[in-house]
Amino acid sequence: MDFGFWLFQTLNALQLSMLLFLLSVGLTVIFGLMHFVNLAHGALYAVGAYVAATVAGTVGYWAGLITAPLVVAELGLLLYWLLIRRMRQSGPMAQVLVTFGLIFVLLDLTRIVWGDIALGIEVPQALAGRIEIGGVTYPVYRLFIIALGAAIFAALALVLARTQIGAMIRAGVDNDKMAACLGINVERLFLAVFCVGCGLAGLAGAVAAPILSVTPDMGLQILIPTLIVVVIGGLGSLWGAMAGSLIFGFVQTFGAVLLPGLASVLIYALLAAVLILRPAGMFPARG
Amino acid sequence: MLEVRHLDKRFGPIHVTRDVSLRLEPGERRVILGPNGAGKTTLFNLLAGELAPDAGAILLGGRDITAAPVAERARQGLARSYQKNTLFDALSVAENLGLAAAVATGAARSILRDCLAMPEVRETVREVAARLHLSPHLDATVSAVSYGVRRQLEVGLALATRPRVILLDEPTSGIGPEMAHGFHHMLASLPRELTLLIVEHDMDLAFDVADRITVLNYGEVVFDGAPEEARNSAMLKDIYLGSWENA
Amino acid sequence: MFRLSPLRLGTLALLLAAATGAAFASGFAGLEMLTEILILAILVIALDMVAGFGGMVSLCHGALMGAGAYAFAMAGLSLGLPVWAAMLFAVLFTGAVGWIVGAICAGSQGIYFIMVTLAFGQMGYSFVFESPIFGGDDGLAGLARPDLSALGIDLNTSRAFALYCLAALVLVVLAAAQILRSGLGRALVGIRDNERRMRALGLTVWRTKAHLFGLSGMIAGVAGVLAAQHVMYISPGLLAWTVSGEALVVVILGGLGTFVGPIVGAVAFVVLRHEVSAITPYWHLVVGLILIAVVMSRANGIFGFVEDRLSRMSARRAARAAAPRGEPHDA
Amino acid sequence: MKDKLIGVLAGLCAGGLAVQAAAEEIKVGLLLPYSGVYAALGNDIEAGFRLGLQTFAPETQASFAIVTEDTEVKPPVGLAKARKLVLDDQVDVIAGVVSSGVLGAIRDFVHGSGVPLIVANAGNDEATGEQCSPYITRMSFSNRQVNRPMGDWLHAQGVQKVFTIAPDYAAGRQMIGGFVEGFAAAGGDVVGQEYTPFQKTQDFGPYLAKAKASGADAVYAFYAGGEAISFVKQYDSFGLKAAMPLYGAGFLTSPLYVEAEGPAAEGVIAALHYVPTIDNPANAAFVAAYKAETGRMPSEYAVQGYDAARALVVASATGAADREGLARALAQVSFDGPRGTTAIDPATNNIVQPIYVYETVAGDGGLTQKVVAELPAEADPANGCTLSTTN
Repeated sequence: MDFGFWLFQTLNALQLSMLLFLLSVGLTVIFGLMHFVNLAHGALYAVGAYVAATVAGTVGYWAGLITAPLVVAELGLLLYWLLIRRMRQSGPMAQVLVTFGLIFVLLDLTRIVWGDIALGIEVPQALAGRIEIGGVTYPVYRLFIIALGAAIFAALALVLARTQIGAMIRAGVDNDKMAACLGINVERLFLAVFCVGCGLAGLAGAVAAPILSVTPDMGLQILIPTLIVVVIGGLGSLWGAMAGSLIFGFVQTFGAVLLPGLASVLIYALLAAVLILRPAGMFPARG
Repeated sequence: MLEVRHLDKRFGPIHVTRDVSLRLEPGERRVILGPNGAGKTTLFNLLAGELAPDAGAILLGGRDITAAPVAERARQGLARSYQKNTLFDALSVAENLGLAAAVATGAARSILRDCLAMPEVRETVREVAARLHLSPHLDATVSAVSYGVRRQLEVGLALATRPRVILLDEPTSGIGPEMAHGFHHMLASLPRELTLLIVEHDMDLAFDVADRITVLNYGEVVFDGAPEEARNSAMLKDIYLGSWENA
Repeated sequence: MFRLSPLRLGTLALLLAAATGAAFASGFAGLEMLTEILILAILVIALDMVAGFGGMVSLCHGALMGAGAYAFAMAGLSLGLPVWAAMLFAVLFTGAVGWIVGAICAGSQGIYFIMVTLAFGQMGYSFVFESPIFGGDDGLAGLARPDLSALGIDLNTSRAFALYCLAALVLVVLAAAQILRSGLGRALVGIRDNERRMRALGLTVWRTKAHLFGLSGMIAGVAGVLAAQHVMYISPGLLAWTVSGEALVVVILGGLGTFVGPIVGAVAFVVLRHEVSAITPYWHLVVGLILIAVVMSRANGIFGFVEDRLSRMSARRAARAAAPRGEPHDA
Repeated sequence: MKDKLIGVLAGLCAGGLAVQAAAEEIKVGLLLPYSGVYAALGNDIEAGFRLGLQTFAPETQASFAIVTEDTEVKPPVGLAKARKLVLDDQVDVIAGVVSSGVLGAIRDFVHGSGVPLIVANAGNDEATGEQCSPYITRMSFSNRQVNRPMGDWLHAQGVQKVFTIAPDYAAGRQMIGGFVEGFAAAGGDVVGQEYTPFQKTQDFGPYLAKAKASGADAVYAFYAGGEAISFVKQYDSFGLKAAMPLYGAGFLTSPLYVEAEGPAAEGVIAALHYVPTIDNPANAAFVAAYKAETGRMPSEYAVQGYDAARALVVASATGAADREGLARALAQVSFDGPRGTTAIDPATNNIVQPIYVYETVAGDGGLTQKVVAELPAEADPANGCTLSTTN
């Protein structure tokens, strides 16, 4: 187990982290702004993967990669108008339950539409194959995931820090009543953030589809890791989502290599420790 | 009975409590005056343990309680009321008082007996209700009674714990002057061994009960003396007339 | 504050009569369904105690039930304890686990509490799933039901077992009523309503929460033991977070914090699932939609809705009779 | 329930029409997952089973009614449904059971109640080993059976050092155990083993890196369903296939989901008891009929259902119609089916069948299975099963 081996595993950890980041960032920003935890976020990821698989099978991979986030964002729009908007003032339990019900509904809808047999799509030609970095041959597609995650992170960080809408979101996360007083159309802001968050979940599904199998329960499988990332990082914070994703990715990957069998208990123990020592996560959105 | 030594508290750059020292004798009725933002409620939160001071000490009956948690201070006999009603809104008035009495007697830790049905708890509820004119409302849910009744109950909860020292945070805020005077009359009639520390916004009301008056401004004690002295103090008038510059 | 109103007592009596009747009148399928309802009812009473009366919305009660089931199994299979001792051990063990979880989570509020309990539940699930001594994904078989042949009862028949579960449910209802009516239970409702004030009155809030969570854990442990004895087989699926989620669904369906409601919810849920799954394999879809509809309706579940209507009716009647006081709205 | 109703109606009609024939009606409970991760397997087995009954029913006097129950792949649910089938529906025979967990859960009940169970998938070795029962007959495979001959064969191909990988649960360990037993007996060397968290592993990268670093000649793997798809694709994407060929238990590249794996599955060589390209007349007839019925190629799951139905027909043709008689007759079943000569070993009630080594290759209409070798049928050792002495 030489340097190449560890570099290889580091890339694996990064790839997993970035995939989780795409999922968790939407969840966490929605929470930070709206105090709404969407348990159906994983189900939206599954829908994204299915849409990508369907479109990729007929039109092509890139069309799928673009369509999936758009379709899931539309779905988010629909959910927002039907459910989320009315649940904003309800307690956390009501929100958890409605989105729990939504998991059931979306799970069975994907089964009805796409069936029970797992689907898969091919890595696009442009990203197929492997390249050599630091003496390691690594799949190009996985590097693409890492780059995409980093790019989305940079873009979101830039939007939050430099643009007017970013300032509005920051104000909203800080104090939504105050933001409303400042004349920000909070409702429209929520809608926009919710749809973007859902779209990112769809994007994550589309990105994951070529390396994983697309199955109805993939949303349930990814939900718990995503929640762990969000809680470790601190609900509502972009940097927290990134930090949580990296922690999860590295603990999971290196745990699997160094302490096989203990990897998942390890991550829960870490989560419990974080919750006890820093109940609001490592990078809480507000003081 | 209650002693505060050089208490200090900052919120970031804002210095909300500056070197405050107080000393209350047993049975003393002390009123704290001061304009909005003078740090009165912060001082109460420090005393009750809901905030931790940056420096200084708090002693209750000679015992240092600076580091004691809220519940521990309450068990030592330090009760408080809140400026904004902090009641059990879904419960009845009797249940509110009963809970307070039950917590104080330790009955609320029993797994075998209904604390609300215990004779000593019922006795306390009856007594406090009679003193605060709450008896007609005992069975009504808090959310259904008038603001004035709720204000009374706010103090009733503190009384029902049978404390040695009570911190009352603007007990008459939001109620009419007539009722407020009646309320102060009730305070004056409380058993003499009870020590009271009252935050009051209205200077005139303060003179109803105060043995001694302390004035806070910008987190600092700017006056400490007998009510008559306070009545004649030009500085107090300035503060209350809003001449903030010379404080 | 918790009170056994005439409506609640009446409903309980009705449910008891119905369950007894069903236990003697039903065939095999009916008895199996009845047993399922009874065990679920015990679990959701445990959950309603903390969630409805204490405001502690737990997403780890499925895991607590699973802990009870595994503790029972391990006590019998590995420690070789006789079945009654194993049952007692399992209930105490689950209580201890519940106490620890409650103590640790006591400081968390709202969504954080939900997340922390979810994390603990999943930790337990992973632990059981990945530890070879628990049989991993394949579970453990060969669990015993208690031997009541001395009383002339054969618990291996469905009817006797259903009645045995019914007896357990009655005991649990009595115990839960006693706990909620005790000082500890009153203090819990006080915490739910106003935690800050309870602290200011001198209550060590975390300890009350931990005690109640421990007691609730013991009841969940009873459900776990019965579930293990019912199927005579356990697998990690018992601890999955979706079980906790479903338990919460049942509580909401019946009426949070209404004591009787969750039992009604258990009946409704099991019957609904049974009927819908007989029509379509996509029963999750139907149950999900119903759940969303119930929560969105803002009524407090089936029983909460009935209770609310009746109390409004009696209030109107009282107003018409010009009586000075109406029935206070209670939780 | 719908199926049940139809079944009962069919039964009533049959009963009404055929009073004079006094034909025995055998009530079959199909215990399969219709929801959860194995729903697709349940559907394939049921389709195969119904086709089998339809095809072979003329060979017996008896008529059949089917009741279906969904196990949801949850052992407690499976047991509850098994009890319902036996005690409420009063079925004469149960067929199905996909997951070994469900089989483990219902085993004691089935054995105790004396209802014959035809296992149509679950392969845990104990079910026909130490946990065997005169009432449990397996028409699918056992984990060991599929893999052990492959160990021998692989060594004969010149592979000296292998790295094994499988999900961490009983079936995974038994599959790999069977292979290692054969491989080690032939003189091969296992240089590394990994067991990944079952149904929780989505990224196999960390494990594949270890496999690569192990210096093995080849990797031997067992995965099924969604995990198989992820594994095969990721194995290919890391470029391991060229340096270390991938072998495995045939579920890895099952026709049911090989299309989802795409080109990544090409060249993977695996052992299984059935592939649709087996060249014999019975299989040709089966494949044609199955395709006509469902529009899909049959999977190994479909053939297990098909053969389970056929075994039931063969058993009932002996005149057995009650539980006891059927159980006894099932243990004697033998026929030439799509998998070649298929028989029940009376010592364990497990199936004895040839094992096919096949390579997944690109064909005209997508990926297909090229049979590389047919390994002779080999009965599992009794392994603590005392059936032959008690019977």
